[in-house]
Amino acid sequence: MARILFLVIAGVGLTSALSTVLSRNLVRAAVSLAGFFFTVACLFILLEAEFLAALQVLIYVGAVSILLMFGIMLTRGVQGTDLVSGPSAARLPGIVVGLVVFAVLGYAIFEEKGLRTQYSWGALDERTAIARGSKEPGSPLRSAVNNMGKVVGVELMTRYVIAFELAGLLLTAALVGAVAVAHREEDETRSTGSGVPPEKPEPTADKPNP
Amino acid sequence: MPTVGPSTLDFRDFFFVAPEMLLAVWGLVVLLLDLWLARRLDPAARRLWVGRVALAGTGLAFAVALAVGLVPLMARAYPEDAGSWLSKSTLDYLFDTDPSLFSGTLAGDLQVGAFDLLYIVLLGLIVGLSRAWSFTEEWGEFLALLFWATVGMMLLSAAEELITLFVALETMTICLYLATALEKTRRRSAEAGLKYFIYGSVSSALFLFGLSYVYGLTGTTHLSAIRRLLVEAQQSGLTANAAGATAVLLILAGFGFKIAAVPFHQWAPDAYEGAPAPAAAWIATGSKIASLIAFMKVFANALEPWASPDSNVLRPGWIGIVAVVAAVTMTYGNLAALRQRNFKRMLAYSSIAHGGYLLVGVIAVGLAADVSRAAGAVLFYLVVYAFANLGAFAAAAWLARDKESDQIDDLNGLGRKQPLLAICITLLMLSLIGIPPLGGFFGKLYVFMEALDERTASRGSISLVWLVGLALLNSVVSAFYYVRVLRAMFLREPAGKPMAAADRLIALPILLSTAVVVGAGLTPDLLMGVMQAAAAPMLTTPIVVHKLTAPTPVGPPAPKKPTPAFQYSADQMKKMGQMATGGAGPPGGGGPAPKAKAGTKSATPKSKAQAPASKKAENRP
Amino acid sequence: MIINNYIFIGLLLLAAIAFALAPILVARLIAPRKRSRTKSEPYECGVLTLGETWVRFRIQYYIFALMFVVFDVETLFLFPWAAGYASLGLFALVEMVVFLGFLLLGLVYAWAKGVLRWV
Amino acid sequence: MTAFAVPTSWIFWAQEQAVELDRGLAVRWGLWLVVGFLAVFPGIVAYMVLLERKAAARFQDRIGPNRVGPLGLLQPIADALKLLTKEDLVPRGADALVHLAAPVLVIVSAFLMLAVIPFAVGMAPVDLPSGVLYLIAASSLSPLGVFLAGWSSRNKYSLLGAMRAVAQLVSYEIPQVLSVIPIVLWGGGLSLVAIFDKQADYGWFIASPPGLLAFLILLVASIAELNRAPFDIPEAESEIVAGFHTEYSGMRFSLFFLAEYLSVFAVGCLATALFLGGGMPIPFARFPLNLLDGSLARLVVVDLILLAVFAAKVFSFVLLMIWIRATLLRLRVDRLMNFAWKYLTPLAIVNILVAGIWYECVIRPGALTLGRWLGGTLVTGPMVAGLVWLAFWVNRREWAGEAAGPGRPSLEGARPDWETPGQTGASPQRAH
Repeated sequence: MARILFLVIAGVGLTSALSTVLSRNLVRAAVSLAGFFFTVACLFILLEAEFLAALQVLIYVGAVSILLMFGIMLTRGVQGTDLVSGPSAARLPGIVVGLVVFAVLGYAIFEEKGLRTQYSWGALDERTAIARGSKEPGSPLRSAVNNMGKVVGVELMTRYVIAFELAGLLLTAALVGAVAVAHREEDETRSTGSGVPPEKPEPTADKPNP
Repeated sequence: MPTVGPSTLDFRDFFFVAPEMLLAVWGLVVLLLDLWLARRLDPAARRLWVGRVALAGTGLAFAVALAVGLVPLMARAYPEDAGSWLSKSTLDYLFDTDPSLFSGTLAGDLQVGAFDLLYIVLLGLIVGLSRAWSFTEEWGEFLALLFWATVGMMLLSAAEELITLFVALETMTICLYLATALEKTRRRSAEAGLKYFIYGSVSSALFLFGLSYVYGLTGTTHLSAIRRLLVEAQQSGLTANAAGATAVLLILAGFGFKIAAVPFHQWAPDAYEGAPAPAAAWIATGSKIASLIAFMKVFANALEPWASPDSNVLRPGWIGIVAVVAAVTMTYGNLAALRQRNFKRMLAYSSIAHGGYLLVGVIAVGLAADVSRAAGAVLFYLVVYAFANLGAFAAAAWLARDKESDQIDDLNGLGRKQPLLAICITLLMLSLIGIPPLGGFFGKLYVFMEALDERTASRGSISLVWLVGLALLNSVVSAFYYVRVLRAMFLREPAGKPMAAADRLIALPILLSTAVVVGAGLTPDLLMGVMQAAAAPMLTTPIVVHKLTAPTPVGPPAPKKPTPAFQYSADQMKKMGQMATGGAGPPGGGGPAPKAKAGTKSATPKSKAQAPASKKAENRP
Repeated sequence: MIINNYIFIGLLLLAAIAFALAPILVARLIAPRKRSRTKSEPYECGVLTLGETWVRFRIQYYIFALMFVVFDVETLFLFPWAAGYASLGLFALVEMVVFLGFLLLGLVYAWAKGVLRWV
Repeated sequence: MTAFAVPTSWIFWAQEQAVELDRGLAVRWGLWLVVGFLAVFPGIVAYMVLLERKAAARFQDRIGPNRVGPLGLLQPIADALKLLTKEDLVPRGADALVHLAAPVLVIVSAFLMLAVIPFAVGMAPVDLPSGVLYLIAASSLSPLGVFLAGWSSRNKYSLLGAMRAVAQLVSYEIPQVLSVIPIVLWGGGLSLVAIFDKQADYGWFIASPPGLLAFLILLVASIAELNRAPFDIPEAESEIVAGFHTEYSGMRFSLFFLAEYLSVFAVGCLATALFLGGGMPIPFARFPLNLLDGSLARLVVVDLILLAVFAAKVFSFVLLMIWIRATLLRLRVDRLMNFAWKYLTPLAIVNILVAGIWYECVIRPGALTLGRWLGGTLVTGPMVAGLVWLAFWVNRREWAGEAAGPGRPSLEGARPDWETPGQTGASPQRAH
């Protein structure tokens, strides 16, 4: 059952990943990417990390893909062209490099030898479900799997407190920096730097007026 | 209700991150103050005031960092006096020789303290430099980003754990991307920011992927625990460990980007050239120092068992890869720098080349018998390099202020107009070349000597002679482009309007850098001693954080810090005063120590703190 | 086991898709189909679209999306904190005050900078 | 190359034992899926539409639909049949696949939200350990659907409506998510069932100052999330035709319609489960849970009570939404965004911290007592009141400036939503 599920999810994921890369329409590519994010969430569920799965959907499918869409709507340079990306001269090298990376990663995963207490990655067949890893209900493993949100919270507040606060600082810095970089003074009508003469848009002329 | 392993938090640990906290908050203060002032003052006055407040912040941070460093030392030196005004638990905490903070995610040793001070000094100079001329509207943002980047750097060089390390690295680089792009009137700045950002985020992704491999292999993110596991696994080198090799490659890609090693260097010239000079200076100095320290921690500490299998450097093991990268990096950097007419671009390529030399040092650390000496050499090099570069960027800022350009030719005739500063810049350039008796010479000398060290060679039995030879050749090549600056200053006639006299803000970094470079050249032992002492705990502290019983994201609770059961004898007090912390305990699970490497390691800091080390070993399960 | 629940969710997902597609299919079968050129033109007050449909939007949208992502990521930290709060002490609240304080001041910054004003 | 020969079974790997299906579970699921999700919920939604029409008619002093069946009760069926027989139109130039996928995505989002609601004891379709997070994640899918609907139509109004809608949706998603966090904090976990149990012990979560504020934030944000008046800018008929679904007609349009009402229902269920004590009829009493003794008959009785109360609460919530829609005027777009970012988000963030204080005052000390509750209220009540006052005080200029009359920058500086290219004639200006 789970194997079939895995195959289905992997198949869908592969398809959407491919269509992300191959689609010439940017929005469609972004939609495929969102689909791929979703299949990653499904894989997280198969790995019994439902907390991660929910976060994956919330952050990536819900937020990052929206950001991508807005980015696409924003950054298209010239009007009049369709929302497509042209075939690139780097396509063939890109494919080759991608395949090489894939081969290396695949080789690495297959060839991995477990260190002492670890399961070898290639021997996952013998591995039992994580939640079953320890029978007694109070074990950290079990609570970590069954109540990951809680355990993550406790760890964030104690062991990883510096990383946590630093993440807050990082988010703030990103917010501040992005605002500072993207912000243009409303009063100034200087050009965006693309050589376009500054042009004060008329207040209402561009409103679609049914 | 399932019980969760009660991780504990020792609030006293926050004492040691006080400088970081102060800088983070001060960044916000500067940011909001700037916003508030923007409505009330004209731009020039606003810039002045914001800059003053920022400088005050760095001053305060310096004082705090000094206090953080000194209080434990003083308490150890005068326990009786300290006992009268500190509580028992605080005293115990300060006497605790275990330098790890926050369950082992951060180090609180001398290296951290010393480099915190260094970062703050450099930050202060760079903040001053930013005030020298007006290149952006977003003053508060720019300064706040510099402050936050500094927080990232400080925590990056303190991180003992991969997650903290990664978040710190990202904080540092993201702030720097944004600071790079903040000179909004110039398109080059935006372009530089974008290039830096795109290369940086891709390499960060690779880096994180590599870290995830390491975590997947070992089940822990703590550097010392990773090392212990790898030692126990008795897989020396990367032989038959393809996953490890992939991890090493990916992590190397991440660090390679941060220090602009060759396959990942493309961003550097554009970013250095496009960024406003203070931001570029911070990329070239602070970010490089922090990344290299983290690099050494990850590779020479955590992944040390994978350094090389045995006799041959080019056998599987990260040393072989790093050696090739180092060779290519320095050669490419120097050759490319030869063609540059743009001062900042020249500095960018020269910094790539210096990254290559530093990588030679990292290799030496990976092979060295005496790790603290080898790492001390790298740190020495870093400090001298950072100051020399900072002075050079101050000159670049001067150019940008007065000539609004970065061409070397614009320096023409400076030697006649401003002889003092021109001589200082000359000394800095000579130091960058490595001319004795300046600091740069000793930096290179120490690093190359470590690489050629007999004991290192006997361990590795291959010699790094070819690498060092290449490095020396490169140093000769580098003389040509550095000398071009000197020629412009002293032999050429000034063209166009001459540069105005440098004000304090520009002169101070140049003078101070020169002082450091010359001082390090005249008395190299002093700085080298400090750096060796700093390096000792950095790579050898065995911070036992959690016993790994199972592959689990949640480790069992960290063992409590062993309360020192020994009396503080005068002798020990002195040792602790040197913060020789812990020493390497015997590698966890025993067994035949692989290739005697762990044995040599653990015996390394034998001169110091043997007693506390054995005490701690007893306390440990 | 956990994954059981998600099998239900998966089935629900399929059911929802079927629930959405079925009426469209039924409508295809029973609804009249008379195609004409005018009918399939976009509805813009009876006049054909002038110029390009997919216009380029202002950066303001992007800034809002960016702030949305930042605050969405922030919830990533808030949820585990809230879930684990019971087994932590008051210090967790203090840590969260610091964390949220930074983000709130970031918001205040954006506010004072004027990017929150939608014009 | 032995590498790829070793784990031939690798691609078939998954954790075998992780799935346990038995007959009872299958029957339960089947019932939920077929009876609940495919019959009862859509039925409820259909009659919600009728309710809205009736209620709106009353507000406007009309009678409302009363022709089809007694009291117009068969109206939804007639509507459904009418929609089914409408022609299925896809505009020329539209991206057909995405055009179809968009309403499906919105529907899926609404459906998935309902999967974790605990309607009564043992009456949650599933109890996920990360239930709340799952719910938020499921609801975060719909902005994507809205955007795709607008984008795929190849119509300027659609795209404009979609962009505005998504900007609004994401802006209000933040306070919506943040207002849920106090509940997670008090419930001690992300499972909705655990939250329900906690409310049995500590009273409905709305019965506390931070809880009340969180509930109000959730209410406002949810109305905006649902694109309902007064936040219905994205589909403002008089401004941008019908927003993102301009090009949708017939059954495709009705999917958006259905999804909207399904979401209204889901949000009602969510608010009930999170803030209003689920099916508990009395705020601070364990009734009817104390009747449970393990016997099936008792369970059935208790569940019936819980279900009825739950339904009543959801009904009131929906009625409240209809009332708000019938009463309030549409907000101007700048006001709308302001309200999310300048009022709700800061309030929701600080409210989380106040919720932490409430936890320390009331929940951590032990069982609920009147004294603790009063103490907590005395501590947090002024805080919450002060916060709300502060939020309005900080924003006072907006209102003061409005009163001062012209000279406001609001419409003076109004700019179109898109960049004017400047160099081409392809300005989006319409020749109308």
